[in-house]
Amino acid sequence: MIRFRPLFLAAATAVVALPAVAQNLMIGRANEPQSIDPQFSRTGNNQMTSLHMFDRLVLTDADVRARPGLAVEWTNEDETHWVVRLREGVTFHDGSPFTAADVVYSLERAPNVPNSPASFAGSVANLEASEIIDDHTIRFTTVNPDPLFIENIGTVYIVSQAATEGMENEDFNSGEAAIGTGPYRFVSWAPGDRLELTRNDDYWGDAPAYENVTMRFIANDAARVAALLSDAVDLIDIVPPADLPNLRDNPDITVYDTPTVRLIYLALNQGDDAPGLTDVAGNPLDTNPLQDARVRRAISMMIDRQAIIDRLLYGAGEAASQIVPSGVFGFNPDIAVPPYDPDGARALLAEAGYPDGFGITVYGSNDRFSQDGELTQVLGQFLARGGLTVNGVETLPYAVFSQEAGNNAYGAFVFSYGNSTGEASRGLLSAIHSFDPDNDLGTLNRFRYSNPDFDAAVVAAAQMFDPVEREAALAAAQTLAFEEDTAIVPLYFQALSWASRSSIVYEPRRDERTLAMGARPAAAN
Amino acid sequence: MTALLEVRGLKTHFLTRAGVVKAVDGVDMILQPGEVRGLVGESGSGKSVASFSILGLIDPPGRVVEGELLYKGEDLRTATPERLKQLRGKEIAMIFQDPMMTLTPVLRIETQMVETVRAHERVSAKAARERSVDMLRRVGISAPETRIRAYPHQFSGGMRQRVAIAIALLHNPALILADEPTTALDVTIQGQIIAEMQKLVAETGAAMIWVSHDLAVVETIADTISVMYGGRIVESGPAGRVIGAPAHPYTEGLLNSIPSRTTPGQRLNQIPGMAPSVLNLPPGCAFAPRCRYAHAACGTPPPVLDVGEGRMARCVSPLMMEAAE
Amino acid sequence: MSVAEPRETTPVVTAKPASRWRPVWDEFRESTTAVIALCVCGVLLALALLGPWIAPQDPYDLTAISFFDSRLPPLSSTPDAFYLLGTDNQGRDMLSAMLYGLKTSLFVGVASGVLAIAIGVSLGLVAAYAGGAVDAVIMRVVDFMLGFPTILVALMMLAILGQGIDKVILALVLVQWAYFARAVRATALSERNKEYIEAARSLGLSHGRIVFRHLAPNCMPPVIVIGTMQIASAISAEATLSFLGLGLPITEPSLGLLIANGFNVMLAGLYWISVFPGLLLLTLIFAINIVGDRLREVLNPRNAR
Amino acid sequence: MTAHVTLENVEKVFQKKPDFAERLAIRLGAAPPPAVRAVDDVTLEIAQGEAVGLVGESGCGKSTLGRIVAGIYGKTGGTFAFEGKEEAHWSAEDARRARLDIQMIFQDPMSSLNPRKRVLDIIGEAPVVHGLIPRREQPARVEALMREVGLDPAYARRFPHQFSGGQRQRIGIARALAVEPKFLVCDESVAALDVSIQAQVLNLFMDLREKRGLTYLFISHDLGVIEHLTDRVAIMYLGRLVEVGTTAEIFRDANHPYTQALLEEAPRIGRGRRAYTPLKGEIPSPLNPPPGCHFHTRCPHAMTICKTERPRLKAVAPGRLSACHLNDTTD
Repeated sequence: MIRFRPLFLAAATAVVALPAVAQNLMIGRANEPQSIDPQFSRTGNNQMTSLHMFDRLVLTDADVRARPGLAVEWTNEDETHWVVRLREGVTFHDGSPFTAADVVYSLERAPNVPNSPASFAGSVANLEASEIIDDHTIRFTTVNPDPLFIENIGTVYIVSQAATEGMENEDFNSGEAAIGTGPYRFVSWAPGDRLELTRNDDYWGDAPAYENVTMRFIANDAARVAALLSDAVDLIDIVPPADLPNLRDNPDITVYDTPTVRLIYLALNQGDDAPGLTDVAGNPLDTNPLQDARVRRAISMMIDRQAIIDRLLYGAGEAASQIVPSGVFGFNPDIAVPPYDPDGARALLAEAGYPDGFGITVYGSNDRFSQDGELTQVLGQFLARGGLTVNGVETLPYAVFSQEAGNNAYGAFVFSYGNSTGEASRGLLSAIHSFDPDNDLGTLNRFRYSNPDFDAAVVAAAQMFDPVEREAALAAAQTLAFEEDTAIVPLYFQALSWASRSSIVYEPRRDERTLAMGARPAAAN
Repeated sequence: MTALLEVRGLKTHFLTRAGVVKAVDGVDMILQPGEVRGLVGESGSGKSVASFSILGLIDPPGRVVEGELLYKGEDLRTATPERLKQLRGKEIAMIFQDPMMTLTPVLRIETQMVETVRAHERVSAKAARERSVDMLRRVGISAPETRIRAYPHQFSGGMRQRVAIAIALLHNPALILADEPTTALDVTIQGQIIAEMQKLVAETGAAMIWVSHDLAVVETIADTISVMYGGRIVESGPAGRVIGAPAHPYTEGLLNSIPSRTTPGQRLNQIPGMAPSVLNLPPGCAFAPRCRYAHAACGTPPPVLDVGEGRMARCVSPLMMEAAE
Repeated sequence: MSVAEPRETTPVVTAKPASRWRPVWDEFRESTTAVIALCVCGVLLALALLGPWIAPQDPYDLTAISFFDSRLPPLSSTPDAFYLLGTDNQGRDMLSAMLYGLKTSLFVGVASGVLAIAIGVSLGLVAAYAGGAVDAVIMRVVDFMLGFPTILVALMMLAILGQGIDKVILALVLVQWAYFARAVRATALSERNKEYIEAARSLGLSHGRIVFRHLAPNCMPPVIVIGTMQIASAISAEATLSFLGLGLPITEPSLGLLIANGFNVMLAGLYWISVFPGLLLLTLIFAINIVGDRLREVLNPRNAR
Repeated sequence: MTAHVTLENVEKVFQKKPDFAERLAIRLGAAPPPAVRAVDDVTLEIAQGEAVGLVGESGCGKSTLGRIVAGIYGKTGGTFAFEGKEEAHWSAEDARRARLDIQMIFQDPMSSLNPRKRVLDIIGEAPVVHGLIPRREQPARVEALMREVGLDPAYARRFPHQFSGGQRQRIGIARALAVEPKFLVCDESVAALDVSIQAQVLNLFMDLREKRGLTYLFISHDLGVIEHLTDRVAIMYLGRLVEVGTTAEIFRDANHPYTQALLEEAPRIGRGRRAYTPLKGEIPSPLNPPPGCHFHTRCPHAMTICKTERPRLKAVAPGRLSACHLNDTTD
């Protein structure tokens, strides 16, 4: 039995008590939403927009820990039945009251939004039935036992049934249907330019510090930095790493960093056909050396992670040993970051029967995350220095690259995985579990790692309701995948930086979201 | 009677990379009011350059380097560009081989003609238009009132040349320079234009220099003929005399080359060799290398001799004098 | 009868030059700027060709470059090496990378130009000579090709074909041939009606012989001019493609790729990674364009004597 | 004399490329596609060894007719026979032979020579390509041809622009002679030359006729040249033959009013200064020729019938054809 009690309402009132000295906040954002409909897409650019105007049953804090949203308490009656109590006294932006009917409606609507590029269907996949007990109580029935059921449906944004029914994408984008319970109200959206919001003074939670918020969409890194330096915006996200040293030296600017949950890793294709792998002379290989865990381990040891973080990212990263960073549920502190040890790598290679190495081509994207193209090249260098024959390094636009990577076309390739649920099982199930698309498992396993022991361990862990037990099981599964098997070569967790005028204090978030609610005026000296 | 135009010692040279091209190298010509002068020569003889030089229409690298150009006693070489422009539009008219040198393709004939009239005279647009219509009628364009509204491309080549002539005559010029005006036209059309020009020159009393390579055409219209060779006039005199009894061996050779002068089927009396390069003229008489009468004395520059009957020949031994001996 | 009497305003100069190209060169060198540009082109070409021998480092060899020497400013030295123009994000010696990149850029430009000329000229000649439906079909394709922005077509091509110098060349040929086809067709249309072509037909020469031996050489002046310009534009197109990440392999940087690599860190003060290759590219394109401009003036049929 | 070349009812229609407005009209059925009947029902025989003149003004179709004879243009109607054999029955070898046997000398001595080839190649290409001589004999052959047309063989390696107009025309003649033709079509071949040079080239034509027994179709607007050079003459007006006869007879006593006008108006040396009584009007557009007799719009003798009925080309005397309704009344 797990009970959540909102303990920090008191703390929240303390924050509200601060005087709101500034009225306007101008945010320079690197990317923009595709729609104002909060259920249109799960991608980060949409969610960080939706969070301003809409609430969810469960919210997450800056460290990606769950906290109550519109749900104030949930209880599991048995393995497949949950009773959720909703927050009372909440009103939508149009003044109508928030009730259980809106929740049921929103959960039904979520999987059925047309043209959605990344649907919320997965979040409600386990929902069998909803039963409204009273205006603020719902009983849910799940398909399978699922300890994370509430966290999952908790990611769905709650819309007003009255304002939304029969409305389409355009109605949200015009503002007509953009009626939520969130801290900000929609004012206007000019795609490609800006989104304007105004504070919801009837908000149930902490009142945000700024009354008027404008988000300007400035995709170009240099332009975004320039906008901040020229005072055109007060806060920017995704600060390019190369600009970090300069911005940190600037007394008018404050930089906020946080390691994110986005893992950058080198995938090693363990399929039988060994695409792109050759012997030293360049002839195709019959057997795939990457199927040997010693070879994968050797490759992991060829890479100097800290050098990459220092030189390529200007320190904006954290060396990785597993799928989630420290502090996230399921992290196993016993798994060490593999040491940079070229000699050890050679020894391991020799042990595996490849004293002279073999030929390999490293692939990567060049527009997906910061420095991805450069990183791919650096990996090529490290592999070459570590004793492999690097036949080539190829970087492509993500659209092309990800498709080819999914088609099993590459032997070694750089990918990233952002763990948004705040615990390890989701990543382990979708990225490391054996490729099994029929059961929705291992769908992101483009490198075909497969260990039945690991599969069994992680599936079992995911269904444990006791958090202590589950965390231990997840840690054990991680040891199997990363310590013993080197399923992938984890490189680093990307750090993310925001920069603001020094008159503003911003709370950086590990989930990469840029929220106006996280900004407040710096205390006047 | 004072001369309308006096040209003395005119030299027009082109400074090219290959050297100095002496296109016109000492031309003298006196034109009386109302006189029609045929200026005849083969390509490269300098006849067109000479006529352009009179109007100051030589573009670099060409330049009038020497000589006197007197129009009604006024020195054209020292005249200001404004004065030249004024003269060109009004008193001295030019007709080119290609009428599109005169006409603008994008404007109606009417616009062009009215503009031309009013450029030099302060008259109303209506009066200018009436004069233009009248002039078109005089050059033989039927229904000029309506056709004046047309654009140049709506006319045939012959008609365009008539329009160009009409524009040239709008101000009753005292002198017309016509550079091969009928060369590009068909025989029957050429006949028409020559007839119109004869009539107009007679009516207005204008003097005219008619530049042509075709002796037969020149003969039909000119009072006097000057024959050019190698940048100089080698013979000039009354048309009938020059054609009937040439004094210079080149004129004789030219006439003998014309097929109709010889019995059909027989070999023509060709002039041997080819015209000299004006870049590198032989010393002495330029025609000497091709001349069947040439002798030692031809190696020095020949004098201009008066051979009587108002005729001049640039030859040490003109044919008529030979005959007289 | 329209018989044109040779005009005399420009006297016929009957000096006998030894070759047809001699006067072209004589006129060309009247422009000091153009001669300097030509010299610059020559020097750059020589540098590109000699690159592998004069470059201090093989920038394509992943074992020769060191990540630990990355982003060193110009005139840096380490115990192992001296970096005159600094190093890039990967630790590549900029000077070496630029010499190799110059070679790549020139190769891409010239190779795609030559191939595009071969294809474009052939099709343009055939279209002009054959006329009718053949002409209509070829020219519709040309119009279609020219209707798209070069870079867009090249981007689409590369997205389909994938990376590699051969594919970049292929993509550039595909977007460039139409320029040549159109230019050649225009010239060929006027040349086709000249009497020497009729004479060749009267002499019973084959169509192929007439097109490629008689028509083609007389349509070349505009091709030479456009070819020069297109080489410059191919080089900049390649640079653009590389800059956008679609051109050449990242380990074998052309000038465009070097610029792209340095672009992100330019504001952070690491100017040399972008600026030096940028200046080199600018010089190269500028020089080629000046030469092309001069050629256009010199080979303009209206200036011909 | 056997008929060397026979043209019967030959016709050539050029489809003019319609402009936008015209295309629209054609689409809507408002207008037929514009066509020029450049050669309209021409029948003409040229005997072996004969020199026939073809005279007319611009746009009359004389150059087109010459190009049909020389095989440069195809015809759109009628028959063409060479040495008694009709084109329709030619074998491939016949066609090749006919093509080479009939050569053309062009008007413009500059544009008729490929500016990028040396004289050696211009003259020597065709005989080598056709296998008339082996390649190694090319220089000797070219040298002989250059001598024959009065050029210095030392200049064989020069380009056309290095020659004067008259010399270029000689190169064109040598090029034609290189394939040993029997028949030369000369299209205004001396029109662009200066009088003194023209005489030289005309003399060359006469020499070649004598030496090689060539047959000529001599196209010119210059009646002096025609009178001097040809045995018979055919006069064309807007695509049609209007009169055919021996040169001497036609120049003495032209039958057709157009021929009379042409002879009257051609400037001829030695007539002195005279007043013209020129033919009235313009040459009608070949795109839209007048009905009936094409000449009736300008003819001083035009009658009603001339406006509706096309006069047939018929014998008015032995060996003398004329297409004029005036001859009808004398029947």
